[in-house]
Amino acid sequence: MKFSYYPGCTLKTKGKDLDRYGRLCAEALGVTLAELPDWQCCGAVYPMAKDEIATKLSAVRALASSRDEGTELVTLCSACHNVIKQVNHDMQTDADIALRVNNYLGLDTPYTGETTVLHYLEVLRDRVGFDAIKAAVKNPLTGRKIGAYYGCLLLRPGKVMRFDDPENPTILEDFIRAIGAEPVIYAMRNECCGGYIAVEDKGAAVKRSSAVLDNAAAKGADTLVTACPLCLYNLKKNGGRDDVAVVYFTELLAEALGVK
Amino acid sequence: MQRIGVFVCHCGTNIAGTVDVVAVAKALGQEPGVVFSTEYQYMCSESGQQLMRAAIREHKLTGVVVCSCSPRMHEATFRKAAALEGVNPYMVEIANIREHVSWIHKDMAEATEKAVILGRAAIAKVHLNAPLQAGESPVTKRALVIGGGIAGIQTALDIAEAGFEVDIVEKSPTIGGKMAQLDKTFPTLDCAACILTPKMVDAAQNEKINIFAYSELESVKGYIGNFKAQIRRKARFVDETKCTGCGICTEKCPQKKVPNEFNMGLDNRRAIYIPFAQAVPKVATIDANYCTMMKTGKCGICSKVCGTGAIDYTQKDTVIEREYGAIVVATGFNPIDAKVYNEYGYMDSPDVVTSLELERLMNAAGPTNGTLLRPSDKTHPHTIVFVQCVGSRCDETDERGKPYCSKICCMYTAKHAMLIREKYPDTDVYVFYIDVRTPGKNFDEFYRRAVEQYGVHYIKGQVGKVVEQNGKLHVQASDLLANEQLHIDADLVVLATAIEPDKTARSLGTMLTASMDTNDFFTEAHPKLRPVESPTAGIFLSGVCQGPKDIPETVSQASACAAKVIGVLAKDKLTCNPCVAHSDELLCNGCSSCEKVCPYGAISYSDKEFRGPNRTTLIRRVASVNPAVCQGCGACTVACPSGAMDLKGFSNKQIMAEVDAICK
Amino acid sequence: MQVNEYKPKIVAFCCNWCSYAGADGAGSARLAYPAEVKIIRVPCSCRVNPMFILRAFQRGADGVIIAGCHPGDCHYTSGNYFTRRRMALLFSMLDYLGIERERTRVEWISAAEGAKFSKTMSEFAATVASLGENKRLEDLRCKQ
Amino acid sequence: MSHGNNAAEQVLRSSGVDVRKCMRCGKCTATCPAFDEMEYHPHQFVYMVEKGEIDKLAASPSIYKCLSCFACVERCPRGVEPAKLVEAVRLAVIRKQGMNHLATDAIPALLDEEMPQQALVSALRKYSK
Amino acid sequence: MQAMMEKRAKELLADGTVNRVLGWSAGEFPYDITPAVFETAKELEDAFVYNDFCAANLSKYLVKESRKEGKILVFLKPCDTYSFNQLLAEHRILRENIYVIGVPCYGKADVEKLKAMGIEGITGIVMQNGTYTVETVYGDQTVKAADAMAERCLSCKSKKHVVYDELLGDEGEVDADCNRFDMVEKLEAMTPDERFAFWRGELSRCIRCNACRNVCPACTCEQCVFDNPNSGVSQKAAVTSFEENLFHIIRAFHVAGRCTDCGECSRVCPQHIPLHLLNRKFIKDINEFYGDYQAGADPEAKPPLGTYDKADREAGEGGRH
Repeated sequence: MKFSYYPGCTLKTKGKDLDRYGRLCAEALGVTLAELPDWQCCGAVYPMAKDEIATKLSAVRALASSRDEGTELVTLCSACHNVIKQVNHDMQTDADIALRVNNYLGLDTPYTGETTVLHYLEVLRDRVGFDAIKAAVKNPLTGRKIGAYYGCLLLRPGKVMRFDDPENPTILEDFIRAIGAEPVIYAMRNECCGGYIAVEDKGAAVKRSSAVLDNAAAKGADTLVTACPLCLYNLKKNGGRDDVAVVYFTELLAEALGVK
Repeated sequence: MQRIGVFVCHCGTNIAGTVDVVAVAKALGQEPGVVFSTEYQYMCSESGQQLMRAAIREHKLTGVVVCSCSPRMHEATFRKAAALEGVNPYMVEIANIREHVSWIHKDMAEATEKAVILGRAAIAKVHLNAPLQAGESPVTKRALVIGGGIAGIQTALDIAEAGFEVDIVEKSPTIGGKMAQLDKTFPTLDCAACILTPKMVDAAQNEKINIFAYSELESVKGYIGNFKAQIRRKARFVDETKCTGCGICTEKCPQKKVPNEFNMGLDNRRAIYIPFAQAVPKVATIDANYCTMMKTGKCGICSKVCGTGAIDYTQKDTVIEREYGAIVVATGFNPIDAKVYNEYGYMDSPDVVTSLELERLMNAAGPTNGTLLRPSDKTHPHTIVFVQCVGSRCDETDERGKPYCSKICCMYTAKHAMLIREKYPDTDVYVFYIDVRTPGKNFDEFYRRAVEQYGVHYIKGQVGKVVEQNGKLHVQASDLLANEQLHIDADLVVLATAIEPDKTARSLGTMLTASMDTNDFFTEAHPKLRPVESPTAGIFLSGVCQGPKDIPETVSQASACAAKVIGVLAKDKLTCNPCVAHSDELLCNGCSSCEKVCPYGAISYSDKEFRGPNRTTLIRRVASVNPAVCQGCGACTVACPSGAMDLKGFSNKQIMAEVDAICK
Repeated sequence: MQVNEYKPKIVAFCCNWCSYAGADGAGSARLAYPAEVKIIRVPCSCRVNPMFILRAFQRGADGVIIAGCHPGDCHYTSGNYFTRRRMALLFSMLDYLGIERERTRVEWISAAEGAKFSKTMSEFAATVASLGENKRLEDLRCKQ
Repeated sequence: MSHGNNAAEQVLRSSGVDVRKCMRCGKCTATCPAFDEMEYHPHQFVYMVEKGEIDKLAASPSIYKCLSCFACVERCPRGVEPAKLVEAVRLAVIRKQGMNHLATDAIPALLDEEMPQQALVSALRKYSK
Repeated sequence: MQAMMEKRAKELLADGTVNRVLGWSAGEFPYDITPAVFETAKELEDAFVYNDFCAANLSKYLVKESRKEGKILVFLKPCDTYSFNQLLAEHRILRENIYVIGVPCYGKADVEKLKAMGIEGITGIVMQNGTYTVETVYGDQTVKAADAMAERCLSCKSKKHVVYDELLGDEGEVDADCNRFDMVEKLEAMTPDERFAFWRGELSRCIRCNACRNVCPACTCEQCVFDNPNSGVSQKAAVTSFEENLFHIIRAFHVAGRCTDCGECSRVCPQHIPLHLLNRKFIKDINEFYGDYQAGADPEAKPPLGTYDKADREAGEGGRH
């Protein structure tokens, strides 16, 4: 199984663990992640406005480059995934945006949304299969009570992301089961951690993150997993409790597969 | 050559205000075959019709063209008038110069010219019209009612009352439907069971009514007056004729862990069960999916305890065939699955319930014997939040909800709130609403009582998220009038989930060739004037299968539907629409192209002998149309390459004559 | 505005149950559309034989439009689905023969859509007018 | 209701939102995690854009409080997408010369050691042009 | 092959399996082949031929022949078997009265092409390894098969028999990449004006001889609408350009979804109008709009105009390709 891989800026700096373990696990599971050459920062937030073209270009470059490689495009960071998937959707459905982007980029072959964008978790679920992962686990995390923290970006908008049921997702819970731990389901798992508001208004981020953590803790979670560096940061830094560990899901996977 | 009379209607100033009717009458009077042409104030009036009839007599007219309003309006009127003078009604054609001319054009010259052209087209058609005789077909004097809820029961009772036989086919083990599950009914608060169960008993005891419970419709063939239906009587593994409904088997059955659908899965039943005490027929049914005997061959307790030997583990489904003159669809509704709205926590907490689940929680015969207890810890809830419009009134593009208003939720929520406040005055009840819709007799008064007398907190706003934490349901909601976000720690959250047609409706619609809308509600023949008939002749609509309704509305529609069915069954013969397809056997190739596109199965084939050249005979396969089944759509006429298939009243030549007249 | 404005001839085949009623609805609501549009009532859009369409062009029509119930709403359950297939193929063929595809159209207009009826007919009439006279499929003998 | 209000039309065009679909249920505001920080709330954005009151919205700090969590977009039963209106109003402001909400040189003071790039890039994208 | 076929035909006549044989017989010239019914071994010996000039599709003759007394043997080339199946699906022939022998075909020669090469006095033809050896009164000549093959055979869709009682010779394969839509695509790529000019150029030559209709195995109406004075559209001859168009459009429409693309219409057209391009347009559109469909491949298949899908494209939708 070979995919184009878009790591994103954060995974090259503060979010190295997400990337490092992701690559190790992929290798262990027989998945080849070929990092796209010359990728640029996706911009971290999806430019929602229809008249925003320049801010969509780097995502389209990555998409077009993946198309030219003839492979599906895998992302790992939730934010990158959200931006690239939503821009891809624009390229498929909004003729005006597609036209203007293509005019700007002047690619040899205009890009019209041909690339399939997959999140790393989708590769695990739909290509590798959780059963295969279960079979590959060397150190099952038996006894651990782990809460999935989806946050916003993987799930929403559901009509575009098509990742999982946006109000009742199961992919991370299935993942947690596959690595031998017990999933803890709590209502705040798909509520916002505060996101980039942390830059300007720490108080607001504290409110959001602690509500998430408190709910998870009340439900008995000892660990939360996430796919987003910013979520990880907020929950750890602004969550206000240290009795619940917050880790990247790839780190737990690496632990379970014995490649950490 | 036809002798055609032309009658141009002024329709007061409706037509004459924009169309020069005198000029139209004059111009059309010049057309070949037209021997009389006039105009009149109101052709549809009694004197207008007299004028037409006099002209028919006087000028020995063989064909009539009326330039007037839409044929959808008065075609029947003018056809009747012509028939009274011995002119075949199908020799009358209407040129629509009101809706299609005078009402949409302002310029008199332009409108007059168009009216003349439409008149010419009608004249060209009448030249090719042939008198048509409506055929007759006999009527089987029995009705089939599909669905045994309150709608089906009421329709069946009314039909039986008129002296006709009725069969009710109900897919669950008992009739009663959703109403049997309800606690009280708005706006009178009388107990649902108290008013429903006597009707169920009436139906069971009425000798004109046959109840086929635990049965499903397998196939339907035929047409109005002459339907043939196959009904699958699913095996109950209990002999209905022997079972007395004593219930001993249901007490002794060791398999106790079967989710009880009658109580919305809030408690369990046995593998052999009678859905509820007043079930009709009151007969036990074995659920083969759970019965130990059926699964492993070991147990047989029910058989041992049964005093009448009614248990029969070897029973098989049987399919019976019955004939009917009319079919009533009364398939009702189901609430949508609340799990797609998990921002309200339905999947996360048992204390988030749907309104129908609440009905069971409040019902004296329900899992808590009528005491309102939270499903999670069986404690008394003190703060209850009701969420309205869960899945109703959504945008067309919404993937979770329905675009329509479910109509009943505002009222039953007021009922629930009121009943709870009355029984448990220490309870705080909040209702989050978008609009409170209470059109209905004594409805708004009822809602106001909930607010004013019972102190229910109605809040204009919606719930955005329900978070279960430490035994409380943290409800985050908006109060739009206060422009606030509210945070309520509730003990119970009740979702007023949208209702949708029963899942079987779509396949049933296909089987009956009855049309449906995009929401799978059956379409009525006319939204205002024929609300209880399907456009497919002989199919009638009762209850929520046609659109959301409360009980009083359902019952009125059910009775209206019965009246329509009785109208059919009371006739010995039915006249058919004579504008049907017919096949010219001399031209027919027998290729079956027409048969494939016929939605009614009206076309059949037979081998016929034809004279060939040199006194030989040839046997050819040719199509023939059953005029009683054909509805006259004309799909076959275009599928036929040889032109053998044509449509009476809308023949190839007639339509081409209209085309020619318009393009001239 | 030209003095001698060209007015196309347009034949509209309307099914009795939806589109003809929609046209009546347009009338009741006084929603004007060009007088060039003349309606022929057929029981169902599936009654329209390609022959009728060609006949109209032969006799000098400049545009032909077929209007029926929305897919799924056919009074006869399936008629308009057949119309859709037949006309998809026929129109594609006419285009293939070099006959302007804008001269033919199928529209789904319900009995409730008087406004859509009027709008559709106005648009179609304008489109056909902009193409000018139908020269590619006419019988010169029928032109006066 | 305002017609021909240029600012409102620009916001509608840029957001692609059909505000007339709104049925005033208030679910957006009910679900908004940034409610407490906002002066005008999601449902008010919808209503005020419809009324053409762009100036009030543009002058309000509310436009910098939306977390772009898409909860209102996801849960709106009418498909109205209020977050896109917030974004469109904010863009209308920061696209003007000198109207950046966050200057690049102000950032170091806001940083801490662990804060990921993603947060800064997001904030810059949201707050400046 | 001819000898094998003749032998088998005689056996079947002799043992009473059939009482007639439908095959090909040579006409005035050896390349002028006509369909014929043989009733005796003698007749077969005298006139039966099968060679690379035997282009005629015999299936249509069964409409009449299969309704006569007794069973008839028919020889069908692969492409003819599609027509046979289609006629069967439409109940136009009686299967129980027919014995089908499938015979191979590697592409029939177009005698016009040979003549255009200056080959005269043709007496016979043999194809081997992609080469026709043309026997003439002046001695043998060889030509590359591709240069002398009938147009329709150059883009043959299938050398596989889809129905038979027995098979003589080798069985071939369906060719999915036969490029038979190349010319249709070329026309589609033209501007409407160019297309109009192309078709006027072609159809204006039509003399309404009805050869296309008479040979077409899908045109088996008891009476054609164009011959029926009651149909309102009957025409004896195409007087105007419209009538040329009307006849061919309606004919193509009537066989749409039923035409197996046997190419007989173009073969017999004395004016060399490429009529098959009309039928192929419908076939191509049907494949693209509603999924691949080959008329005659499966007599049980639902014909594309006799069925529908709720998600079908709208008429006029999706550009001209």
